[in-house]
Amino acid sequence: MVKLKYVERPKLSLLEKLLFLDFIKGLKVTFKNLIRKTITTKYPYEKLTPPKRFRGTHAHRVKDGNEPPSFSVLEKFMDINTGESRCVACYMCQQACPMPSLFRIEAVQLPNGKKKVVRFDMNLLNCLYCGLCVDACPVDCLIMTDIYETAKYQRESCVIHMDDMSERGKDFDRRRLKEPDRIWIDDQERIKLWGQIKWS
Amino acid sequence: MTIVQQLVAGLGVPNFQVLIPEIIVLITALLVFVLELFTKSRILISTVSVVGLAVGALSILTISEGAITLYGLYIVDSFSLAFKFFLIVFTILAIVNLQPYVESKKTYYGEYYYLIIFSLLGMMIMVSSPNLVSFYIGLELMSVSTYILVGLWKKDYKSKEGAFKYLIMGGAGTAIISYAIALIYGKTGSFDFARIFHEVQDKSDIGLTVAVALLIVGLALKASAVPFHFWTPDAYEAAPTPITGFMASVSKIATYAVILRVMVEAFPLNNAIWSYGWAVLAGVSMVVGNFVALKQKNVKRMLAYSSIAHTGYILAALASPNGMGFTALIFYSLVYLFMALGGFIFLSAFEKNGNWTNDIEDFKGLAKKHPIMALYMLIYMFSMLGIPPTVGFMGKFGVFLALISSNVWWLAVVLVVTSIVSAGYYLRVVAYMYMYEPVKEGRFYLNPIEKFTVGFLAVMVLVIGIYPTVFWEISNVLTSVLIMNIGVR
Amino acid sequence: MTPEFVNAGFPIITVSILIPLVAAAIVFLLNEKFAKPISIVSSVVVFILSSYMLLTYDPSGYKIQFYEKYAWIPQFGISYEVGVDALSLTMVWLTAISFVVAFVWSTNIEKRVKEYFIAFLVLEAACIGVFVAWDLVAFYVFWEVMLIPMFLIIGVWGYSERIYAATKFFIYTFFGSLFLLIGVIGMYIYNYVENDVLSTSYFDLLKLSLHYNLEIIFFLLLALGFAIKVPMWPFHTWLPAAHVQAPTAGSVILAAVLLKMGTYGFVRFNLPWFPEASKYFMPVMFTLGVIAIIYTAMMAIAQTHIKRLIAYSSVSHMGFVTIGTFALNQEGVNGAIITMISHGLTSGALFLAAGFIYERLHSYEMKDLGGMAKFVPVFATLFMISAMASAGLPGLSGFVGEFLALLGTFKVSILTATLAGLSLVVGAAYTLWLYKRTMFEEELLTEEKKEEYSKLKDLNTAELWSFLPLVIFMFVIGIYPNWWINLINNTTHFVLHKIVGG
Amino acid sequence: MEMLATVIGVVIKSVIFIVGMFLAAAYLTLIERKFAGHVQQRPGPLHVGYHGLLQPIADALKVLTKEDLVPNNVDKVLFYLASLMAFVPAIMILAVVPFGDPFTIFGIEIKPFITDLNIGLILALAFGSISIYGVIFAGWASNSKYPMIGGLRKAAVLIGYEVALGFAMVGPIMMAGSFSLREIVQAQEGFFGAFIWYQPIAFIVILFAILAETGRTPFDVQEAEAELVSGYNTEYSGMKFGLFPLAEWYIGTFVLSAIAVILFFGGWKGPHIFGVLSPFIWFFLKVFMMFMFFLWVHWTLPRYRVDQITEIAWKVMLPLSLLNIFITAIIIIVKG
Amino acid sequence: MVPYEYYVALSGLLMVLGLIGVIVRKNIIAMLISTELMLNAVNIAFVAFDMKLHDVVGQVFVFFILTIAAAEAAIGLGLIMAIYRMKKDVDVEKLTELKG
Amino acid sequence: MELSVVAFWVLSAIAVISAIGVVFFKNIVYSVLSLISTLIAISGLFFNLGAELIGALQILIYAVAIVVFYVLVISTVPQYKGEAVDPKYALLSAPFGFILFLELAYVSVYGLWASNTGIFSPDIFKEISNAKAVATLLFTKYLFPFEVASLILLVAMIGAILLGKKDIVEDEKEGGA
Repeated sequence: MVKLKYVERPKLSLLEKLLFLDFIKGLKVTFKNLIRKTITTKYPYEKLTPPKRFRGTHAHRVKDGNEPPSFSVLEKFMDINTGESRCVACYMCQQACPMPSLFRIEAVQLPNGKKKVVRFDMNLLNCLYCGLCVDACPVDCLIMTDIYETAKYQRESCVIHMDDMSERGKDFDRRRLKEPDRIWIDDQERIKLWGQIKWS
Repeated sequence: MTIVQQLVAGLGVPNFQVLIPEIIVLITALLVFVLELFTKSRILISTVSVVGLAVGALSILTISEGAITLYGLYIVDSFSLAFKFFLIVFTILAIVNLQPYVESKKTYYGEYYYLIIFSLLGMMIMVSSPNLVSFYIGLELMSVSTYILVGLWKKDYKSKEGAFKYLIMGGAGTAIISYAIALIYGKTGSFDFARIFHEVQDKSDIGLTVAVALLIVGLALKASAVPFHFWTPDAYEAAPTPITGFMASVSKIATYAVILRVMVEAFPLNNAIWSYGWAVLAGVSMVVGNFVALKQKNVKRMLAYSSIAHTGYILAALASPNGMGFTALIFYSLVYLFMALGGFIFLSAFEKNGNWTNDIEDFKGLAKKHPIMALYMLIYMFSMLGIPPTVGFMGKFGVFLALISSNVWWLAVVLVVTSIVSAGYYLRVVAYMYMYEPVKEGRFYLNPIEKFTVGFLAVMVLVIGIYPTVFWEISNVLTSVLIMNIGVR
Repeated sequence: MTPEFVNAGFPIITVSILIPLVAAAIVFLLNEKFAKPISIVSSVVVFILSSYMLLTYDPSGYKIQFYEKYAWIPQFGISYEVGVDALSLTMVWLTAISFVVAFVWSTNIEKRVKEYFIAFLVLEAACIGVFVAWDLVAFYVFWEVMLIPMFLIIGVWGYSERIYAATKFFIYTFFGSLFLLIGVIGMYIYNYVENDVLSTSYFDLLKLSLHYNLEIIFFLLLALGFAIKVPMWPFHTWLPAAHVQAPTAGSVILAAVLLKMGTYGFVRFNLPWFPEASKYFMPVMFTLGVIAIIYTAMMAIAQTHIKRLIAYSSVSHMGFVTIGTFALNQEGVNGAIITMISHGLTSGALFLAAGFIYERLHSYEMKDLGGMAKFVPVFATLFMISAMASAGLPGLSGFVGEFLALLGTFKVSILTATLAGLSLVVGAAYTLWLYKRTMFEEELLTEEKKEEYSKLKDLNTAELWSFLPLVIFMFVIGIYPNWWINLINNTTHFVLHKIVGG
Repeated sequence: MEMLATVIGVVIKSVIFIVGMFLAAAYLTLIERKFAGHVQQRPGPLHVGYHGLLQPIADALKVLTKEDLVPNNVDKVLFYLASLMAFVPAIMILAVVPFGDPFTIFGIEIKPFITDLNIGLILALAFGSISIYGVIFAGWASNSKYPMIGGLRKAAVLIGYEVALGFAMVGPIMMAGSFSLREIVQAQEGFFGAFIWYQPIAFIVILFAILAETGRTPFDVQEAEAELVSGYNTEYSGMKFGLFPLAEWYIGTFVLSAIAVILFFGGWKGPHIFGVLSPFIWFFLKVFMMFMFFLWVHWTLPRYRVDQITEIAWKVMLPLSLLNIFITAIIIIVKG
Repeated sequence: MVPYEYYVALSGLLMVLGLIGVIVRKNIIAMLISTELMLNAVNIAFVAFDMKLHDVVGQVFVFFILTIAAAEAAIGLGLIMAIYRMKKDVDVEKLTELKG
Repeated sequence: MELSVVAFWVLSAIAVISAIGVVFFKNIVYSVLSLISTLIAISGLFFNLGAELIGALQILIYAVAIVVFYVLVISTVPQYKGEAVDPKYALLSAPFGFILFLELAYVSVYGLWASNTGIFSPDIFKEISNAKAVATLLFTKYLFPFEVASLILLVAMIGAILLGKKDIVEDEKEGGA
C-alpha cells in the first residue's frame, strides 16, 4: 500500500488574511513584469538565430578533409570527390528512422567497382525532427542545420535532394562550424533575461 | 417641520406588555430553530417547544387589559386573546403527538416544530389584526409555513403532490385576497377596519361589492369552502397525520376567526353582500363535502371532506349577520377544535403502527382490540354528526338557531339534509369498528400521550356537550367584544 | 288552564335518570361478571322509584309533580326542567318495567357483555329523560342520545343483516328528529320575537298563539319527527328491519318504549301546541292511521318470519294510537294512552316469546316451527295470554285501549272507526295464526323434530321472571282499567284544553 | 413641444452615450490586450496602426464580417435574443450614471447624465442583474452541455454576489442618505470625505462582487477554458459572439467601476485644474484607474472553483456586508 | 394624464390572465408562473390607487406582496424539484396519486 | 398627447401581450421570457405613475431575483413535451375570463374610488423623494408587518432548502430509472 504524504500548505496568519497579503504579493509580481522590457521578437522582421544544436532541416556534410576516421576506411570503396556529399549509402539513417518511408536512397556500382550515391531524397513532410538519423550516421554526413522556415507552396517542394543538402551543409559549416557549442545564442544575454541557472 | 418628521412625531413606543404571548411564542420558535442545529435530541426539542408554548398560553392569562398597539396594526382584545389561548393549547396537543408519529414513519425533521410554531405565530397575528396589512401578513405566515409542513415528508411522493396543489391554490387565493384588499384600499383609502367602516358605512357600490366578493372568494379558498376546496383532501391526505390535525383544527379555526373579524369589523353594515355570499358558499360546501365524503374509502380523506362539510356548517352561521350568528360561529369553531384534532390524533395513533393504513377496512373490529379508544372515536364521530350529548350537537344547534332567527330557512333545510347524508359515512366508521370482526393481526403500540390526548379531547367533547354554558358564555362575550369594536379606533 | 307545579322534596326523577348512568359507569369500571347483577339491581331500583311515583301521584287537577328546574344554558333560556304528569308517569313506569324485563331476560347474553349492559343502561336513562323533560332542548337531547345505544345494540348484537338495519334505523330517526329540531327552534325563535321571552320551556311555548299558517308549518315539522318514530304508515319501513335484526331485549325495548316516544310526542306537543292544525290534520292522520292499521295488518298476515309479523302488528297497533289521539276527544286520547301502555306490555311479551323460540330452535321462520305447545306448556300459556292481549281479548289490557280509542273515533268519524274496527278481525287472525303455526299443528311434525322437541326445556327462572310482570300487568289493566283512566283523565283534559275548551 | 424637446434631448444624449460607450469599450479591449501583453512580457497588438491603435476597429470589422454560424439544434429565437439580453442591460446602466454636475455652455444647460432618479443605485443594480438572463438563456438555447454548465455557473455566482453587492452598497447609501448617485457624490466633500475612508469593508466586498459579476478571474468559472471550452458562448460565432465579452468584460466592468468610483472615491470631484472639463477628466481618470485595477487582478490570479466562489459569497461576503451595515448604523446613531 | 382607473382595469386584465393561466396550463411550472402574474397585477392596482389617493401606504403594501411572491416561488420551486426528482415529469395530469 | 399617455398605452400593450404569452406559450422558457417582459413593462408603468422605488424594486426583486429561480429550475428540468394548455379548460375559461375581465374593467372605471385622502401630493413627492416617503412609513408605522415579512422569508428559505434537498426524495441509486 502506498502511503501518501500530504504536504500542508502553510497557514496564513490572521494579518495576512485580513490584508490580503498573498494577494498583494501576487499583484506585485505582475506589476514587476508589467514594467519590464518585453522579450518578444517581431518575427518576420526580426529573426533569431537558433543555437547551434538546434534541430532544423537536414543537410549533408561534404568531403572537405575533416572527416572522421571511419570515413577514411570506407572512402576506398566510394566514388566521392571533394566537395561532394560524404554519404556512403549505408542506410543506417533509414534504419534508425521511426518513419522509414522518409528516406529514398539509391546507390549504383560504377564499372570501376566503386559505389556511387545517386539519390538521397528526404520527404520532410514525414519528418519529425527527432535527430536519430543524425546520430546513426557513421560518417558524420547527415546533420541538422539551424534552418527553421520550412513552409513551402507545394508538397513536392518539401522533398529535399542530395544536392541541396550538400549546399546547405556547406553553408552551415561555413557559418557555424567554428562557433562554440552553447545553449543559447548568447548566454550572457540569456542570463540577463532569464536569470542565472543555479545547479543544485 | 418636514412631512417626515410629522409622520414620525405621533409614534411612541409600542405597548409591549400586551404582546408578551407573541414574543414568547416567537422566542420559542427561534430557540427551537437554533436548538435544532445543535442537538439531535428530539425529546429536548419537543419539550422546549411545548414548554415555551405553555408559557405563552399562561402569559395570555396575565393580560388584563386590551390595547391597540404597534401603531394601530395590532389589537389585543378578549376576542383575540381567547382565540390565541385556544390556538396555543391545541398546537401543544398537536405537537406532543407529532413526535411518536414521525419517529415511526421515519420522516423526522426537527423543522416540524418550529414551522408549526411559526404557523401558530401567523395565526396569532391574524386573529388580532385590526388592519388588513397585519391580517394579510399573518395569513401568509400561516399559509407559507403550512405549505412546507405538508410537503415535508421524507421520500413520500404524495406529500409533495399534495403540498404543490395546496401551494397553487393557496397562491391563487393570496392573489385574490390581495386584489380585494387593493380594491378596498382604492375605495376607502385605508387598510384599517375602523377607517374602512367609517368610509363605507352602509353605502355600497359596485366597487365595494366586487371587492368584498373577491375577499370572500379568497378567504373561502383559505378556509376550503366549496368550490375552492380542491386542495383540501389532497393536502390533508398528504401531510403527516398530526400535522393534518393541526391544519384541520387550529389553522381552520384561526381562519374562521379572521373571517368573522374582517367581515364584522370592516363591513358590518354591508352584510347584505357578504352574508348572502357566505350562505351560498356554506350551502354548497355542505352538499359537496358530505356527498363526496360518502364515497371515500380512506378515513383520513373522509375526515378531510367532513372538514369541508364542517366549513359549510360553521360558515353557515354567517348567513345570519347578527349577534346570534357570530356567537354560533365562535362556539362551533371553538368546539370543532376538539372534535377535529381528536379525530386526526386518533388516526395518527393507529397509523404509526406498521401494517395499519387509513383504509376503512382496517377499522374492522377495532372496538375489540381497543375498546376505550374505539369509544373515543365513537364519541368524535357522533359529535361530528351532531348527536347530543356531544358538543357537535350544540354547535349545530347554535347554527340552526342563528339561521332560523334570520329566516334563512333554505340553508337550515340544506343543513338538515346534508347532516342526514353525513350520517352515512360517520356511522360507517362506527359500524366498522363495532360490528365487524377484526381482520388485522398484531397488537398496536399506543403512546400514553396519544391515549391521553384522544381521551382528554373526547371527554371534553362530552363534557362541553352536556354543559356548554361556559363556552356559550365565552362566545357571547367574544361576540359582544367584536361588535363593540366596530368603528372604534 | 295553567298547571300547578309541585316541587319535589327529593329529586326523585333526576335520581332515576342518574341511577342507570351511574350503574353504566360502574359496569364500565368493574369486571364483566358484575355487569348483570348491577344492571338488574339498578333497573329494579328505578322501577321501584317509578312505582312509588305512580302510587303517590295526585290525579286531582292538573299538576306537574316531582318538578325540578335548574338553569342549564341561560344564554338561550335553556334549562334542565323535569317533572311528571300522568302521561309522563305512565310512560316512565312502562319504561322502567320494560327495562327490568329486558335485563332479566338478558342474563343469557354472552357476547361483549359489558358493552351490552352499558348500552342498555344509557338507553334507559335516555328513555326516562325523554318522558320527563319539559324543556324542549333537554327533550331533544334525550331523544337523540337514545339513538346511539340503540344503534349499537342493533348493530353489534343483532343478526345477519344488522348493520343495514341499524343504519336504516338511525338515519330514519335522525332525519325526523332534525326536522323536529327545526320546528322546536322555530317555535323558540317565534316565541322570542312575539313575547320577548327566551325560553325553551314547554309551558312558555304553550303560551304562544301562532298564526294559522305558521301553526301548520310547525305542526308538520314536529309531526314528521314523531311520525317516523311512531312509525306511521309511509315511514314505517325501518321498523320491521330493526325489529328483525335486533336482539330480543333490544326488540322489547324498541317496541315497548321507543315506539311510544312518537305517540307521546303527538299527545304531548302537537295537540296542545297546535290545536287548529291538529283539527286541520285530523282527516289526514285518520287516513294514515287507517292505512297503517289495515295495510300493515295485511302485511303481517303475509309474513312467515315471526319477529317481522310481530313488528308489523306493532305498526298496526300504533295506528290505533294515532287515530285515538287525533280523535281529539277525551275518550280517544285516553284510549290512545292506555293502548300505548298495553302495547308496551304485550309486544314486549311477544318479542320475548319470539326470543325464547329462537333460543331453543334457532329459527324465526314459521315453516321450521310448529307443535311446541306440548313440550313447553308454561311458555305456551304465557305466550297465549300475551297473544290474546295483543289481539284485544276483553279482560286483557289490549281491549280497553282499543275500545276507548274506537269509541273516541266513532264520535268524530264513523267511517274511520268502522274500518279500524273491522281490522281488529284481521288483527285477531294473524295473532291466532302466529300462535297456531308455532305452538300447535303437531300433525305436521316429523319424527326427528319430535325427538328434538322432546329435549326442549321450558322457561328457566330468569325467563319466567321476565315474562311474569308483563302478564300480570296485562291482567291488572284489563280487569281494572278505571284506575289508569282516573289517573290520566285530568292530563288528557289538559292536553285537549285548547281544542275542546276549558 | 415640451415633450418633443425632452425626447430629442434624451435621444441625443443616449446616442452620444451609447456610441461613446461602444468606442470606449472597443478601446478598452485594446487596453486590456496591451496590459495583458506587458504583464506577460509581450508587447500586445502592434501592427495595425501605431502600436495597434486601430486594432479594435479591425477586430470589429472582422467580427462583423465573419460568417454567422447557427448550430442545428439550438432554440433559434432564444439563441439570437440571448446575446442581446446580455448586452442591452449593461448599456442601460449608463442611463443612471452621472458623469458630472450640470453645467452651462453657450447658454444651454447641459446635464451630463440621462436621468437623475432618486433611486438610481437600485436601478443600476437591477439592470446589472438583468444581464444574467443573457448568460443563462445563451447556455440553455445552445442545447449543448458546456454552455449549459457555464450558464448555470454564472447564475450561481451572480446570485450570490448580487446580494453581497446590494448589501455592501447600503453603507455609502446610509452615509449619504440617498439612493441618487449624484447626491452620493455630493455627500463626499474633499479628499478625506471620500467614503473609501469610512467604508473599507464595503469597498472590498464591492471589489469582489464586481469581479464576480463581470466574470473576471479569479471568478471566471463560467467560461473556464480548461473545463468548458468557452462556457456559455461556446456555440456562438461572429457578432453574436462578440457581444458577450464586450458586454461583460468591458462595458460591465467599466460601468460598475464608475459606480464604485461614485460610491467610494467622490465621483468627479477633484481639484479644478483642468478648467471646465476637470470633472470629466477626474471622473474618467478614477474610473480608468479602477478598471486598470481589475485588469491587474484579472491577469494576476488563478481561477477559483465554483463551489469556493459561492462559498465565499455566502459565507464571507454577505456577513461582511451585513457587519458593515451594522457598524455604519451604530456610527451614524452615535454621531447623531 | 391617463386616468388612474385605466391602470386598475389593466391590473384586472392581467389578473384574469393569470387566473386563466392557473386553470388551463398543464405544466406545473407554468401554473406557478401564472400565480406570479396575478400577484403582479395586484401591484399595479395598488400603486395606481396609491397615486390617486396621494398616499404611500399602498406602495408599502406592495413590498409585502413582493415578499410573499418570493416566498411562494421559493417553496413552489423546491416542491417542483422534488416532484421532478421522484416522478420525472412536470405534467399536472400525471399528478394523480391523490384522488377521490 | 403627453409622453406619459403614450408610455401607458405602449407599456400596457407590451404587458398584456406578454402576459398572454405567459399563459399560452407552449415552451415554458418562452413563458418565462414573456414573464420577464411583462414584469419590466409593469415596472415601466410604475415609473410612469411616479412610483420609482417600487419600479426599481420590481425589476430587482421580481424580474431578477424571483424569476432567476424559475429559470434555474427550468434549466434543470428537461423540456416539457406535453400540451401547453388543457383544451377543454381553455375553451371553458376563455369566455369566463372575458366576462370576468369586463366586469373588473367596469368596476375599475365606474367604481366610486376615493381620491386625495392622503398627504403625499405630487409636490411633496418632489420635495422628499418617493423612496424617502415609502421608507419612512415602512420603518415606522409598518415596521411590524415588515418584521413579520422577514419571518416569512426565513420560513420560505428553510422550506425551499428542505424541500429541494436530495434526501427528502428517494436516493438516486434506489429510484433511478
